[in-house]
Amino acid sequence: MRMWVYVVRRILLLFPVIIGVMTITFAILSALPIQTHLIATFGASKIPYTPMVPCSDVGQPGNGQCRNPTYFQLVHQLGLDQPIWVQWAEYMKNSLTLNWGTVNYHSNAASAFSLTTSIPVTTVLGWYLPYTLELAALSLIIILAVALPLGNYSAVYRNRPIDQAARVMSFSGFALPGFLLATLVLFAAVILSGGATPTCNSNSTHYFDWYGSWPPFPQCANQPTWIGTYIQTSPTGFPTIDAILHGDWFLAGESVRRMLLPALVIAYGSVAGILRFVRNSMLEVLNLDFIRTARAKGVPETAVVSRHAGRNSLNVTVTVLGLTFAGFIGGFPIIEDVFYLHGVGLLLAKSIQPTQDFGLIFGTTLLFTIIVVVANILVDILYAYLDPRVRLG
Amino acid sequence: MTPVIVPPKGGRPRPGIAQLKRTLYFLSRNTLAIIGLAIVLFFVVVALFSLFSPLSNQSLQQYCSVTYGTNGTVGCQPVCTYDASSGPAPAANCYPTYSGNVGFVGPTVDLTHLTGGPLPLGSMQVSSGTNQYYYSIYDGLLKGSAWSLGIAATIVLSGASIGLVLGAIAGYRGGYTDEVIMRFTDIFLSIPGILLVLVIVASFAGYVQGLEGRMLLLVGAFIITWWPFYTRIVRGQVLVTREQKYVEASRASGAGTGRILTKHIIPNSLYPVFVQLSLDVGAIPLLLGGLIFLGFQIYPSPYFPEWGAMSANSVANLQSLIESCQFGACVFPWWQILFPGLTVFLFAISVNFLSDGLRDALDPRLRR
Amino acid sequence: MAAAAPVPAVLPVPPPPPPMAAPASLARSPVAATSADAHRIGNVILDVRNLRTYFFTYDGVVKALDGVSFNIRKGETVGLVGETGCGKSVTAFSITKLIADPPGRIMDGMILYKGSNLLWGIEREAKFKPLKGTNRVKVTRRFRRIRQGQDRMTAVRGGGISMIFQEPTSALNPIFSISDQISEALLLHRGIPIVRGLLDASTHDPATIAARSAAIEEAIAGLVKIARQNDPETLRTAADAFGRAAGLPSLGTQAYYIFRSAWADPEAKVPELRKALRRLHLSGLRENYIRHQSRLLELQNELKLAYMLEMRNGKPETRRRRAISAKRWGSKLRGLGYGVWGVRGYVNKALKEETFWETVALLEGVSIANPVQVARGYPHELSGGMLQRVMIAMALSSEPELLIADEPTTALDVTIQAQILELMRDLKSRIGTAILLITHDLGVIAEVADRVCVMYAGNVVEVAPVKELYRHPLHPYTQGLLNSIPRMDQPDKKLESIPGSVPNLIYPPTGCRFHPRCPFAMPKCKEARPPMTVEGEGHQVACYLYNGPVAKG
Amino acid sequence: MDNGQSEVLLSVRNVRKYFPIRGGLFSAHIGDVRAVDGVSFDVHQGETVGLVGESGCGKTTVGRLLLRLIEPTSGHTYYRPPPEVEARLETLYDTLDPQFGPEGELPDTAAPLLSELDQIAAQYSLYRMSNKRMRNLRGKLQIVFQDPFSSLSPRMLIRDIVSEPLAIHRMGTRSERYKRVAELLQAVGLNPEHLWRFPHEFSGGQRQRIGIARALALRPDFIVLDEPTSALDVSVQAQILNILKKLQQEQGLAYLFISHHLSVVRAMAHRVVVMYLGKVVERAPTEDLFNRPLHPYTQALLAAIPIPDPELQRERIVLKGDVPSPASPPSGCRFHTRCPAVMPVCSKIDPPLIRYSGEHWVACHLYPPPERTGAEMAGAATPLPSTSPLPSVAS
Repeated sequence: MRMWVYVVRRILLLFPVIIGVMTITFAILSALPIQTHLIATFGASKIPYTPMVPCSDVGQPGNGQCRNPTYFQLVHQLGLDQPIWVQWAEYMKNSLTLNWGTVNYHSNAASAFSLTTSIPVTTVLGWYLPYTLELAALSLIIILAVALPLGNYSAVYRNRPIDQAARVMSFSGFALPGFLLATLVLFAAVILSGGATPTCNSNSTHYFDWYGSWPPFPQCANQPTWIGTYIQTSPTGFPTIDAILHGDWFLAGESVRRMLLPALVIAYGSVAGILRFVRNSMLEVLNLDFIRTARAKGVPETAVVSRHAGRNSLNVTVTVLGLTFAGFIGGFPIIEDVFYLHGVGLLLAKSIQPTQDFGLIFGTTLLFTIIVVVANILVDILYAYLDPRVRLG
Repeated sequence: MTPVIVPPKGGRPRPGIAQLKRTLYFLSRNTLAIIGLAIVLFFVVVALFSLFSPLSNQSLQQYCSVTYGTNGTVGCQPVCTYDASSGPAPAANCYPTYSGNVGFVGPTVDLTHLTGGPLPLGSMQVSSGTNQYYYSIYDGLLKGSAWSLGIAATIVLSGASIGLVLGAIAGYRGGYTDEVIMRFTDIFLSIPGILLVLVIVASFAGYVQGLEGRMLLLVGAFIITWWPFYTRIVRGQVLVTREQKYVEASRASGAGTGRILTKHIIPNSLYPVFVQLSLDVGAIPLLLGGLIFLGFQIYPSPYFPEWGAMSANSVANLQSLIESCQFGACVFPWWQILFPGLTVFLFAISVNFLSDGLRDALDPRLRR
Repeated sequence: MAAAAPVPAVLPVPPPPPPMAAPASLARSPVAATSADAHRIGNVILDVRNLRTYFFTYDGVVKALDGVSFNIRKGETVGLVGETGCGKSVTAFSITKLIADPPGRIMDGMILYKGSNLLWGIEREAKFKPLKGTNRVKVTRRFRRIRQGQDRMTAVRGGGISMIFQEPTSALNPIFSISDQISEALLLHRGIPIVRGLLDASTHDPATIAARSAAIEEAIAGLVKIARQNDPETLRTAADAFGRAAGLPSLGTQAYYIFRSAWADPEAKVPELRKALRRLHLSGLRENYIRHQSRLLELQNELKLAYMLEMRNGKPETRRRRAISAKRWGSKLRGLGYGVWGVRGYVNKALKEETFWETVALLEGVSIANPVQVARGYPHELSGGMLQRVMIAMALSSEPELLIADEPTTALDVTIQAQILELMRDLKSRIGTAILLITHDLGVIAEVADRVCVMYAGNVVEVAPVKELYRHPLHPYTQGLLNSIPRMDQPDKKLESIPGSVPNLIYPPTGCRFHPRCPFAMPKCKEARPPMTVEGEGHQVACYLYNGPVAKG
Repeated sequence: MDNGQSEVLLSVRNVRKYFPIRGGLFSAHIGDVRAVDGVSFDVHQGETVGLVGESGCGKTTVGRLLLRLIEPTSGHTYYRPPPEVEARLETLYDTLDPQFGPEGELPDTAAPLLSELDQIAAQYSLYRMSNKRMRNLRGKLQIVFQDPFSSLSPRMLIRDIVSEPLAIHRMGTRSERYKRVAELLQAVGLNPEHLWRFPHEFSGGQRQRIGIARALALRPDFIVLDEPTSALDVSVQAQILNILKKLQQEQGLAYLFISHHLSVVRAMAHRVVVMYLGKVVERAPTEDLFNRPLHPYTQALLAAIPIPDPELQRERIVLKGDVPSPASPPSGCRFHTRCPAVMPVCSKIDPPLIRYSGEHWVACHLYPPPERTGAEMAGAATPLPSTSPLPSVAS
């Protein structure tokens, strides 16, 4: 029951963090000049966005500057003329009720994904989130599968060739710029796969559609019906899972194959941190007294490392998984942009330049944050479960 | 009676000298760390050199650059052109017009910038080739070393100092101070990776003009993102140091919080900061590159000499090249990617080795 | 160790490995008696000769042990006493080859355990090259050899020689329950009897089952009756009888603890007991698993035997070892299916219960009041004294020849220390285990030890029977040590102290290492190390003040 | 209780220190660790008071409370109260103590006395002093720690470590300070050229000497010795103890000698206070205590010390069980769970600390105060034969 108290506390701590992050985004937004908001909301039409205009423009005598009624009307419409804390409260209310505004259909993000009318940001995020989650899961699996054994090895064989090799490998991954690695890998993959062979329409706008992106055959006539107009799939929205649910093993395999490459790039880029941590925690554990006890008991060395040290160092490692997660998910915009993988990262990448779509930018950021926080909580609960000192109070 | 005080031979050892020697010894047992140290030092030297080289105060010189026609032809678009048959060049960086197929080498201008063959610095030709903006990559890297290292150092050092102060206070004071600071830190920590930088820059890039403004924005954004990591690390270490008896001893003889923090706690909590610091210095050019790659115009000019920017631009250029031309017929401008990429990579990885070695050398638990 | 097959006197190569031979039993084999080797006479079980252990550190080479020699006879308690840094613990860890490496290495010497040299092949494990200009030495380790040496030690560690440590709170693995950790030791060293017991007890033959169940039924009825009387002793005897009737002694212990608290209405507990009785007819999967385990254990024992032979005959048994470990790998691979998460939980249930109740019995042996709760608990839930008892129980689970106790009471409170010492005295009289008791507290030595070795700066300076040593200490250091203790029984005795402090063992003093602090230092003390001389019955001392005959060995 | 052999330096009265336990969903205050629960004793000038008890009995906490390194939950420590004030305090506490209810509440009749106590406290109590006054006083009250390895900052030179107190109180110029440091080092038997060394270059005993030198820097008149030798070897321990004795004779220092090692305390202390689970169970001059230990716990402690003499035969009192957690101390007498002479009353009533004879105070139901009626002592056994469990040396 101590465990439950712990879990509930952990979940309660979620809210201040989320609110804090929202406050940060609010601070940034309210620091922007008012014009930005006007343009973002009403599009770049002919409406004069300046508070003072020549009097003639507003049909008043004299040649001085007069207040621009349209401007103030729009400002009032957006509630930007209210005191800051009222705006904050409003912002909080909207954010917490998942009312994150709509996609600005003038922005190039909208055009990139052919979002014609202004759709709620949350809806779009709902479409794109599953891809990011699948990618994250895949990369996390790869990272752990590599880092845990390798880290233990390099701890046991400290400063010996295997240790050095493991470190060089992982650090090189850290040191290679993600965009560079991703692009080259993709380039190589395209070459190896015999270049670009469009499957159903050759005049695709984005070259890399043919390799990296999902769904595998965009705008194809023979696209299965459970893939919607946009990239959302039914019923769950997770492409692989849906493909399996519909028994379409080819597409399932296809989607995994297409996520494999970006996942590998991400894993390669972020395995270093956790490997280093596994190694160090293992080194510490191996110096502890109970390891000596185990040896004195006559436990064979392999068992000492795997059972006695391994479990302990794993427990320690679990504690940093959350941070690792926060680390590598930050790289998603770039990777998803390169591989043109329809995830939240791509959404973000498309919505920042040349004209920003603030709805999407802040929406995606918030979403990433929530992912990280939730991951952290899950990790903590896992740790609490693994370690009797926490589990039993 | 009062004894005579005889300082030992060879002057008084400074506090920390012994520590440093020890650290270096343990560092020296780690080959990778030594390699890393060497490369980092090399880069620092280059940066200093570039500050005093003529490049530092003049703007980058444009060279002739290759343009790739859709039909596989390669053109050399000069900055100022003249007919080679009619006398010498009117100006230093004027080249004769030239056009031909790939592999054909013209009489006066060779295409070393295509093959990246080594040429003496300052010769008319461009060793290491140029980027798509006609600028020598070599010059860019040289000039960029100062920028990159400068930016990275500024960000990391200021982030670390903020973190040090906040972390030390939080750890030493404990209680509500600790709670407040750490909750605040958690909020920032939970925004993943560079997204906060990205958001800040994305929001304000449009309104900040000029080199100084942009730099301020960039560095500011990074600092806002960076300090929480250090705060957390320092606090963790301070919580350990705080319990040491010598802290209590100096409190017992009436020392105030300020003295205890400065004399005892901070000096004894520094080592993890060093490790993290050395790591992050390497990470920053990568992150800058990422921002550029996503298409931020964070620098006043698209060919701004900063390592991350250079590599990002070249990669972006590669993408556009591949998209624009029929695959296979293009000349693959590998030098544009290799040299900046290699620089960033080397810097980051050497710094990694160094910091890993430092950790092993400084951490008493790992020291054997 | 119920059925311990003797090993043939003249060791054939390869000898038929007895199915149930554990290393301890091997050590107990008549080989010792028959051999003509000197150290085996007078049933010496451990003979340490000229042991050198150095630590290669940043500041230089710490010569922690420099020619330490002593021996331990069957069933006696030898106290190893000295100040911090005199190499007490290093000696203990050298005996079991548990020196942290790097930085430490055993340079040379012999540790003869029942005629096997535990340090065999130590000299081929590393190369040393002094670095010019510094006082450091470059050590090139041959990791494969070191690893082999460590593997070889598993034949002795825990089985023939067990250890308990100074810090009970950190010496146990925090994430495993007490029973898990003791069961591990049990299975490692007494696994085969346990597994065999289970297999023999379990049967599917209807006739046997019928016969046995009748006996069991009436035994249960009797138990219930007795449990009502709320008299632990009689309940215990009845429970043990029940265990014997059922064919599994552990069932007796279990029955006792099931009924002990339930004297109000024992019937309520009967179903629980019946559940326990499932161990008597194992399901096919479980039985297969246990057979698999016993196969592994037997192979493991053969391997240990091979290691012992290596260390005894001083020549590698590579071929045999390889063959055995190949077999082990084979059966491990065959048993992979059992490792599957979930399957394992089912198949090893019986074995787990069995070892659990064996553990409980062991904990009773170290007079823990509530062994069941303790066995279920985790280290962080128990007090230091309790954990030290657990450690002792774990060390004794294999009925070792020698128990090395490294400062077992230093970390404990005075009253708890008294409890532990009481326990150790009790165990001494109950089981014939020889104890090497390492401590800095001459009081503890006086209470427990039979014979004392006084160490100073990596040398043994005096060896004597305990009373003899306290009555007339010979070595100036021993005298100083005894005079510097504040005595409860002689309060007004002035505290004398030994001037100076323990020397830095990177630059140890020449000759007798004690001479810088010695009140009777003579010129020749600086020059050469004094030999060990015999002064009276079993009393040896290394000091130039005495000129008895030089001790041999 | 000062018998006027010398004036009282510190008078500790009913000092309590509870550490809150937080838990539950919102980490609410769910209980207290009663580390120190109403401790009273005096420290006279130039004498050594031994404080004995097992780990977790709160003896270290008492030491830190005496230096006001932590704030107490309640109670006072009076610094150098004049004799008449001391006498008045005596009477005040004697009249107040019996009036305390079980939860430490007082009847209204006690109000005037309390206010008077308050005035005295405002003048003499360490815990009422302004920071400035306390800061000046810190020089007079010093501490030496148990662990000689963590008590010296690894990055500072011995010179700076020892002169730090002087630097804090801005005494003299740098060179003068170093002169003083050199003197101090000589006083504790170290060589002045050790000034320029780092702590890690010294052995445990030397570090402990350095710690003592640091404590002496400001010419204190009271030093808390928190297990100063328990981390050292016996031979070195003897050196340190002798140094401490010498310094005491030279400078008239008063010590609070905290230790779990009764034999060392016997060698050092003039008077001994025995603590168990945050309470004083016995308090007496050393000779009295060791020749006639009254409290069963004291007797057990004495019996538990291994005596370095194999030929000594003596009856052993081995206590059963462990020390209970101070977070949930047993009801009534806190020792009753382990007491060999436990009676029914022990688990109900917490025995007060009463004067058994002369300066010998004990808190145990075996020694009923004269005014206690027999009814209250229902089922009281005959007191233990309070002869010393120590046998005479077999000769």
